[in-house]
Amino acid sequence: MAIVFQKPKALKDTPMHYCPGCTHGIAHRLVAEALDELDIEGKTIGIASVGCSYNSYDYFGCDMIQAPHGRAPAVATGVKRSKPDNVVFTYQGDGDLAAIGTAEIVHAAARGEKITVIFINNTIYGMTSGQMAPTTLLNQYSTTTPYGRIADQHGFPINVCEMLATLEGPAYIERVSLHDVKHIKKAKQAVKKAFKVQIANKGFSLVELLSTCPTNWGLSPVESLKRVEDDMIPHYPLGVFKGKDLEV
Amino acid sequence: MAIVFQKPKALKDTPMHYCPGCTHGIAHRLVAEALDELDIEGKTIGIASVGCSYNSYDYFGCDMIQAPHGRAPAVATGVKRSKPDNVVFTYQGDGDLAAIGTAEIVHAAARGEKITVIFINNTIYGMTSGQMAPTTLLNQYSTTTPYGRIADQHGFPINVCEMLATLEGPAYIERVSLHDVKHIKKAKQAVKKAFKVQIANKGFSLVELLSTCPTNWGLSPVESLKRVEDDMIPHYPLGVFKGKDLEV
Amino acid sequence: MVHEVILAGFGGQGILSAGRLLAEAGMLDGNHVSWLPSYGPEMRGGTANCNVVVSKTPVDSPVLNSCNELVIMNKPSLDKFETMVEKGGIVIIDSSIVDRDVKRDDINSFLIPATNIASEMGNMAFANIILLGKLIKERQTVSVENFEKALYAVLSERKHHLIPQEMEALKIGMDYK
Amino acid sequence: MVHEVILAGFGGQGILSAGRLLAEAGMLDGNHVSWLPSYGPEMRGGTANCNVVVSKTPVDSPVLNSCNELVIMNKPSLDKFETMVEKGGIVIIDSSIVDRDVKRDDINSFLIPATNIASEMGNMAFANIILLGKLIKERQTVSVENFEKALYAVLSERKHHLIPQEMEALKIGMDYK
Amino acid sequence: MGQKLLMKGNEAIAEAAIRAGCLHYFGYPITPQTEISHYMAKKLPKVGGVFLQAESEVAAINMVYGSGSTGTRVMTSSSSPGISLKQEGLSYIAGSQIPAVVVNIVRSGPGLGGIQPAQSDYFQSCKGGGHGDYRQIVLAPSSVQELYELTVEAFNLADRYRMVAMIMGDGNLGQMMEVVEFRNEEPIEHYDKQWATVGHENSREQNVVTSIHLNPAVLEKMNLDLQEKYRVIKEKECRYEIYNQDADIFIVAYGIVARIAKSVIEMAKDKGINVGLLRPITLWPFPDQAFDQVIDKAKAFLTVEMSSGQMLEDVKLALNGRKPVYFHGRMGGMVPARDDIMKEIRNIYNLHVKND
Amino acid sequence: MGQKLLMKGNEAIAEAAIRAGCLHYFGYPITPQTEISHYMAKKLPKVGGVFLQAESEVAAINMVYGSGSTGTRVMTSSSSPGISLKQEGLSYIAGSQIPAVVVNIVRSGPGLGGIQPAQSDYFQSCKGGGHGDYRQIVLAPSSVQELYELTVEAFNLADRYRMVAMIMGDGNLGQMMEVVEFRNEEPIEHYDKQWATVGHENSREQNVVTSIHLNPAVLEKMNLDLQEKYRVIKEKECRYEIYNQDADIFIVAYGIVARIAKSVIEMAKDKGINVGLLRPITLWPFPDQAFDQVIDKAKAFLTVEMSSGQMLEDVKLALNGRKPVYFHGRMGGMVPARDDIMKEIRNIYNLHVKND
Amino acid sequence: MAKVTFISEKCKGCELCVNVCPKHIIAMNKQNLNEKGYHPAYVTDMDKCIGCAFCATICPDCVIIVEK
Amino acid sequence: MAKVTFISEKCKGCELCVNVCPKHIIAMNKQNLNEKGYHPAYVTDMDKCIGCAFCATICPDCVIIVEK
Ligand SMILES: Cc1ncc(C[n+]2csc(CCOP(=O)(O)OP(=O)(O)O)c2C)c(N)n1
Ligand SMILES: Cc1ncc(C[n+]2csc(CCOP(=O)(O)OP(=O)(O)O)c2C)c(N)n1
Ligand code: SF4
Ligand code: SF4
Ligand code: SF4
Ligand code: SF4
Ligand code: SF4
Ligand code: SF4
Ligand SMILES: [Mg+2]
Ligand SMILES: [Mg+2]
Repeated sequence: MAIVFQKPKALKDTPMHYCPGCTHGIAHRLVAEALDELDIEGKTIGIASVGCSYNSYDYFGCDMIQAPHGRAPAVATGVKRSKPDNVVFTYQGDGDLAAIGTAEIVHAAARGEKITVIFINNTIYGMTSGQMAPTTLLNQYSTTTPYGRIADQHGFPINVCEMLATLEGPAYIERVSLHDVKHIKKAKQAVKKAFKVQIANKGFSLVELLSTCPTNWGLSPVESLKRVEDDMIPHYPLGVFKGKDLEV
Repeated sequence: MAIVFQKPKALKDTPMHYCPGCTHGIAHRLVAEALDELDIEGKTIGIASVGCSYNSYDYFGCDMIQAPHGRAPAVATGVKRSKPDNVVFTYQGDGDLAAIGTAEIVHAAARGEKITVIFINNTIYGMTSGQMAPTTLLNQYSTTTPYGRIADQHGFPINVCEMLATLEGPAYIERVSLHDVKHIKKAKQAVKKAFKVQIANKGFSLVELLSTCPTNWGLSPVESLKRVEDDMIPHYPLGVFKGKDLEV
Repeated sequence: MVHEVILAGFGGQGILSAGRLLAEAGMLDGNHVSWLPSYGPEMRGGTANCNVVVSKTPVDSPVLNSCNELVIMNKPSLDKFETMVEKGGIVIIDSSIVDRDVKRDDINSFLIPATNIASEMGNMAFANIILLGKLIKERQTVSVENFEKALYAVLSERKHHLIPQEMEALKIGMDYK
Repeated sequence: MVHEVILAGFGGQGILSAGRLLAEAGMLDGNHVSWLPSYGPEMRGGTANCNVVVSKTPVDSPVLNSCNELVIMNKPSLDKFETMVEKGGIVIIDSSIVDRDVKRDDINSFLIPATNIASEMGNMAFANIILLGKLIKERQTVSVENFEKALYAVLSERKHHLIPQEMEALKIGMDYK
Repeated sequence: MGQKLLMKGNEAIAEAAIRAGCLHYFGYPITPQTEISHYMAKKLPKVGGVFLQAESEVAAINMVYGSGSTGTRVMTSSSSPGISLKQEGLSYIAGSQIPAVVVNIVRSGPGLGGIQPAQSDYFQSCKGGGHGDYRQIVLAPSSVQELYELTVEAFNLADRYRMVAMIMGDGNLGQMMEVVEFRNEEPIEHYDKQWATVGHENSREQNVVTSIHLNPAVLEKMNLDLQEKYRVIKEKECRYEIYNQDADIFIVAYGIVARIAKSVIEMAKDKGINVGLLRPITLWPFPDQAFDQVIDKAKAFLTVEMSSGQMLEDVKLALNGRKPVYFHGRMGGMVPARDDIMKEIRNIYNLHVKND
Repeated sequence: MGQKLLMKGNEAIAEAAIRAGCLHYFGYPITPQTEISHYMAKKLPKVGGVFLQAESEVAAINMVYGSGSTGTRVMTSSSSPGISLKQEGLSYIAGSQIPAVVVNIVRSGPGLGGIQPAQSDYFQSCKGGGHGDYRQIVLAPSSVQELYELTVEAFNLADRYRMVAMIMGDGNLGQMMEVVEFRNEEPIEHYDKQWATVGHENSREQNVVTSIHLNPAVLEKMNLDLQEKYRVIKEKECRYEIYNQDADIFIVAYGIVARIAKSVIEMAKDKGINVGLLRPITLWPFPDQAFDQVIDKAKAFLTVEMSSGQMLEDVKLALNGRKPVYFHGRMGGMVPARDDIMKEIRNIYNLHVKND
Repeated sequence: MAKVTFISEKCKGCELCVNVCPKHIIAMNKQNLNEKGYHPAYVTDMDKCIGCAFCATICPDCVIIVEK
Repeated sequence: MAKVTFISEKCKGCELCVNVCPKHIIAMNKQNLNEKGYHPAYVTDMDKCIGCAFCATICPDCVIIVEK
C-alpha cells in the first residue's frame, strides 16, 4: 500500500489555530501542495497578511514576512523587485485585500507585478470578530451590519476578480471555491497554475478562493460549505477572468 | 445684443493660477456652469484635492474643503453622510484619484456614495513637476520615466472608468474630453448630468475629463490639445460606462 | 473582604458569562465590581478567562496578579492559575474535565463533576453555574437572590425560560458535598 | 568680501540658471559658494528668485535675509527685494521690463535694457547674461574666465554652440554704460 | 445621577458619545476596541444617526474631517496601528481647526505587536505623531465611569477649541466591565459654528476649510494662532488628581496603572511609607502645576507606565531637576504588578526618605 | 577625496545612496524632495538597480519593508505629510528589525501647510510618530556635503543596528546647491544578513520577518531587546559638533539653522559677546553628553529651531534644570534671521553674562 | 484495499469528513475528547474504505492520511 | 451681429482661441505685455465675428465675453 494522501511537506507540523471547519486550512494545504509539486519551497518567500492567517508563517515552511494590514502586495513588490529570481506570494483575506489594501492590490495588478496572490474571500472579517467586509453579501448579518447589509447604507459587495480583470497587468485571475471535494481539486489546479504563471514570468496572478468562516457566520462547518454554494457562488461566479488561454 | 457667453457666476473673479492653456480652467468653468444652471451653488460643498487644483476654492464660489492627497472621496463621504441634503462634489487629478486615492475612490463608488466626482486625467502629476501618473501612457516621458513608461518596469496605465464600471455602486460614469469645442460641449452635458444624478439621489456619479498639461508635457497648448485627440483618446475611449439609460 | 476571582477554562464553556453574572450580582448586592475578560483571537478554540473583583470599597485594580477565588474548567488553566491563589484561597474545579486536584495544601479545593452533572440535567451549558453555586456557598461572593436577578439582567429574553433550571443548577452546586 | 546675491524675475527668464552660473563660476574661482532657489508651484507663471553666496570662507547661511548684490528682471521683484539690499550694495535692473529705478540713495543701481538688447541679438534668453555681465564688471563676483567654463559645465552639450554668443552678451553687459 | 449599568469600557464610550450628541461615527475594526463599532452600528441607525465602516483608518479619519467640517459632532476610534495610519489626517484636522473626537484604545507595539493593553502611544498622541507643530487634547480615563464622563467632555473640548480631543485608554479599560452611572442630562455645550461648510445658501461669504498656505508669512501666522490657542488650553484645561497630597513619595501614573498605584499606596501605608499619587487626566496639556503643589514635601517621584518611559519625559520636564524621578515600566501587554511597584517604592524610600 | 561637484542637496542624497550600494528605491513624489526620485529614476536603471514609483507613501514604505527584509540596501524619501503616512510602516520596520534608510525633507505644516523649509517634524521623527516603544536613528545634516556623507553613514547604521536611519533635512537643504567633494571609495560596511528572507533553499531553517507576538511575555522580551539596542546606540552613536567650546552662551541648533547660528557667533564676537554653537548631528540619539562638556562655563542656552520648540524639550531634558534655556523659533517656512537671533543673544547676555 | 489514518490529536471535530465520505464510514467519537477538547473523527468500518481521499481532501487540518 | 470682448489682463496668451476661431479673426498682440507678462489675444476684425463663442468655450481663463 502506498500513501495517496498526506500533509504536504511545505506545510509544517504545527497544528493550525483556525476554528473547526474553517477552510483557511484547506487553502493553506493547496498552497503547500503547489510549493511541493513545483519544488519551489526553498526559493519561495510568502507574505502573510493581517487577518486570521496573520501567522501563516507558523504553518508554511518557506521564508515569510508578516505584512501590515492590506499592504502585502506592496511588501511582495519590494521583495520581488529585489529578488526577481525568487517566487513570491501573498496570502490575504477579503478585509485585508479588498478594503484597506485596495490601492495596493489594484496597483500591484496594474503593474503586472510578478507575484502570486492567494485571496481568501469569506465575506467577513474573521479575526476581529465578524465585521462586514467589502465582499459581505447584501442582507448578510455581521457585527457591523446588525440589521443586515443594506446597499443604501453600506454599499454593494465588490467583485474583486471582475474589477482587476479590467486591468492590463494581470496575466491570470481565477475564482474557485472550497466548498466540496470537486471544487477543492479545481482550486488546487488554479493555485498551482498561478505559481506557474509567476515562474514563467508571465505577470501578476491571483486566485480568489471562496472560503468559510463558521465562527462568525454562526453556522456549523457543514452548513457553512452549503452557504458558499447556495449564497456566495451566485454572487461570486467561479471561473477564469484573465488568462484563460494562457499555457504555462 | 445679449450676452451669449461669459464667466459663470459660481466661478469667482480671482484669476486662476493654472499655466497658459491648461484645461483645468475649462473644467472649472464647466463645473461652475453646472452649479449655475442647476442653481445649486448655495447648497453645494466642493472638495478640493491635492494637485494643481489644490486651491480650487479660490475659484469656485461654493463652500469648500481642501482634502488630503487622494482622500477627497472619503472627505466627501463624511460631508454627504452628515448633510445628505447638500450637493457634494470632489475635483481630483489622476495622481490624486488613481494612485494614492485608489481605495477611497473604489469604495466611495462601491458604496454608491451620493457624490459627484470630477476627475481630471492629464496623464501626469502636474503640481509636483511631471512625474508619472497611473494614467501615463506607455512610452510617455515623465520626470520619473525619463526613458519613457515601460510596462515591464512601470506597469500599465489604468482605465479608471472601465474599472469602476464593474462595481454596482456607481449610477453614472462617463469619460469626456476637453480637446475641442465640440467635445467641451459634450463634457458640459456630462458634468451637468453627473450633478443631476446626485440631486435625484440615484447614487455615485463620476465624469473623467481628458485634460492637458502643456507645462509638463513640454508641448504648446495647441499641440497639447492635439495630443489628447491623437494619443489619449485611443487609449481612453470616450463614452458612457455606466448609466447610459439613466434619465435624470 | 475583597473577592478577587479568576474563572478559567476553554472558550465556549461559559467562563466569561459566569464571571459577568458574578459582577452583575455583586453590583446588585451594592458592592463595587469589575469584570475583565481575556480577549482577542487567542480565545478561539484556546482558553478563556476573566478577572472579577467584588468589593465593599472601590476597586483599585481590575487586573489581578493574584486571586483568592478560582474557578477552573480545564487542565491548562489549573496549571496556569493554581500558583496565583493567595494562601487560604479557594479553588473550584470541574472534575469531569480536569483530572487532578490542586498541588498546594495552603488553599482549599472543591472538585465537582459539573459537566457530567449538567449533562445529566440535559444541558452541558449549566456546568459553569454549578461551579458558581459551590463558590457562592463557600465564599458568599454574591447573594443567591441577586444572582437570580443577575440572570434576568444578563440573559437575553429568549433565554429567560431557562432561568429556573439555572437556579436549580446553582442549588446543586451549593449542595454538592 | 562675501558676495550675497539675490536674482529675481518672472519664471522663464533664466533667473535660476543665471544664479547657478554664478555659483558654478565662483566654485571654479576657488571660492565657497551656495545657490538656493525659490521652489514649488508658485514659480509657475509667477516669480522666481534665487540666493547665491560666493565667499572666501565657508558659507554660513545660504538663506539670505539681506544681500549686497541684486539682479532684477521684473517689477514685483524690485518692489519685494529693494529693501533687502545692504547699504552700499548694488542693484542691476533690466530696464526693458522694469519701469522704475530704485527708491533708495544708499545703494547703487544700474539700469540696462537687457531684454531689448538680447532681442536685438536675436535671443531673448541672453538678457540674464547681459545683466550678469554688469554685475561681474562692477563687483567681480566671479571671474570672466571661469564664467565661460561655468557655461560649459552647466549647459547641456547641445547648447554649447551658443556659448560664444553668451560670452558676447556678457561683454555687452560689462561694457554697458 | 441616573441609570446605573454594568458596562464594558468600549460600550461606555459609544453610549457617552451618543449622549453627547454625536450621531456620526466613522471607523475601521481593530482589536481591542471593536465593541465601539458594534455598539454604534446597533444604536446609531435607531436614533437617526450614521454608522459607517470605512475602507480603512485613513478613510475613516478623512470622513471625520469631512463630517467635522460641516460642524457635525463626529467620532472615530481605533487602536495603535490604526491610529498611526491616521496621522496625516490628524495633522490636517489640526491645521484646519476642525473639532473631532478620536479614541485610541492602545494595544502593545511596535508593529503588529499584540492586542494586550499598553500605554506606548503617549509620545505619538501627546508630542505629535503627524507632521508639523500641532497638538491635540489627550484625555486619559482610568475607569469605565470616567471613560463615559471624559468622552462627553471630549466633545465639548473639541468644539470649544476646534481641534481633536483624544480619549486614550488601553486594551483592559476598553474590555472590562464596571458600573457606570449615567447623568439624566449631559452638559452639552453649544457653539455657533459659523465656519462650517454647509452651503452658503447665497446668504453669506464662502466658507473654506483648508490647511494650505503657500505664503510662509501667512502660514506662520496660522501657526502662531494655533500656538496661542494651545497656550490658552495649557492654562485652562489641565486636569489631574492628587491623592494623598502630603506624601513623601509620589507615584505618577495615568489610566489603569493609576488604579494599581492606588492599591500600592495602601500597601505602603501598612509598611509606614507615605506614598501619594499624582494622576494626570489630561496628558496634553500635561499638568505641570500639579507637581508644584506637592514638590515641597515630596522627596522623590516614581513614574509607572505600560511603556519604556514616555510620560516620564514630561514628568522630568515638569520637575526640571528639582526632585529625583524614578521609573518602572512594563511593555508588550504586561501590566505592572503591585508587588513590583511596591519594591521600587521601598528602594526609593530607603534612598530618599528613611534617613532624611 | 575625489570629484568635486556643485550639486543640489536632494541629488547629493540620491548620489550618496547609490554610492553606498543602495540600488533599490521606492518613493512617491512630493515637494520639496522630488529631485531624489528624478535622479534615481535616471540613474538606477543604468546601474542595474530598481527605481519604482509607488502608488502612495504607504505603499512605498511597505515596499521598503519587503525589500529590506531580503537584506537589500533600500531607501525611500518623502516630505512631511508623506512621512506621516508612513508611520505604521515605520513602526513595523522597527518591530521587525529591518534596516532601511528614510529621508524626510521637511516642509512646513501642519496639514497640507506649505512647501517651504521647516523643522517641525522633530517630535515625529525623534519621539515616535508611529505606535509603540521604538526609535529610529535621526541624522540632521547641515550642508550638501554632509547630506552626502551622512547618507552613506545612514546605510551603515541601518545595517549595523537593523533599524531605520532617517536623514532629516529641510526644504532649503534639499533644494540648494553647494559643492560636494566625493570620496573615491565609500566606507561601506558589510554584514552577514542571516535573518534575511531570501528563500531557505532547503539548506537552513525558515526565516520569518514579523512584529506580532500575541504572548505578552514574548512581546515584552522583544521590546526589552529593542530597548537594549537603543541603549547601546545612545551610548555609541551620538554625533554632534561643538563650536567655540569656551563660550558663555550656547546656541543649540541643527541643520541649516546651525549655519545661520554660526554667522550670529561672528556678529556677537564683534560685539564682545562670547557665543558658541552646540549642533546635534544625531537628533536621536540626542547627544546629552555634549551639554556636559560645556555646562561649567556656559551661563545659558538658546535653542533656535524652525518650529514651535520641539528639540527644545530634549535640550531641557539634557540640562535638567542646570542652566537656563531660551528659545527662538520661526514657523510656516520662515527661516530665523541672524539679526533676530542676535537680539535674543543680547537679551540673554544682559540677563546672565554681563553682570556676572 | 485502502486505509485511512486519523491523527486524532489534530482533529477539531468539524465533521466535514463525515459529510463527504461516499461510504459513510466516518463518525465522531463522542466518547473521547482529545487534548484540544474536541471529539475526534474516526472510521467505523475500514474495510469499506475505497481510498478515495475525499475525507482527506476536505479536512482543513491535515488530520487524515490515506493509503491504497 | 456679434461682439466679443477680451478681458486682456486675464489672458495668458495660450493661443487656443486663435486656433478655434472659424473666422480666423483672433491674433496675439505681440506689441503688448499684460501685467502677468503675456501677449494678450485680440480680435483683428470684429465685423467678421459670427458670435459662435468657440473662442470663449475653449478659453481656459474666462477671458472672453460674447454678445450677439
Ligand atoms: C491597520 C490595521 N487596521 C486594523 C487591524 C485589525 N484587523 C486585524 S485582522 C482584520 C480583518 C481581517 O479580515 P480578513 O482580511 O477578511 O481576514 P480573515 O480574518 O477573514 O481571514 C482587521 C481589521 C489591524 N491589525 N491593522
Ligand atoms: C500625502 C502627499 N503625498 C504627496 C503629495 C505631493 N503631491 C502634491 S500634488 C501631487 C500630484 C498631483 O497630481 P494630479 O493628481 O494628477 O494633479 P495635477 O497636478 O496633475 O492636476 C502630489 C504627489 C502631497 N501633497 N501629499
Ligand atoms: S474566525 Fe472565521 S476565518 Fe477566522 S479562523 Fe475562525 S472560522 Fe476561520
Ligand atoms: S502644471 Fe500642468 S496641470 Fe498644472 S497648471 Fe500647469 S499645465 Fe495645468
Ligand atoms: S478515503 Fe474515501 S472512503 Fe475512505 S474514509 Fe475517506 S472518504 Fe471515506
Ligand atoms: S475533517 Fe478533519 S478536523 Fe474535521 S472532523 Fe474530520 S478529521 Fe477532524
Ligand atoms: S465668437 Fe466665434 S467668430 Fe467671433 S471671435 Fe469668437 S470664435 Fe471667432
Ligand atoms: S484662449 Fe483665453 S487665455 Fe488663451 S489666448 Fe485666448 S483669450 Fe488668452
Ligand atoms: Mg475575511
Ligand atoms: Mg494629473
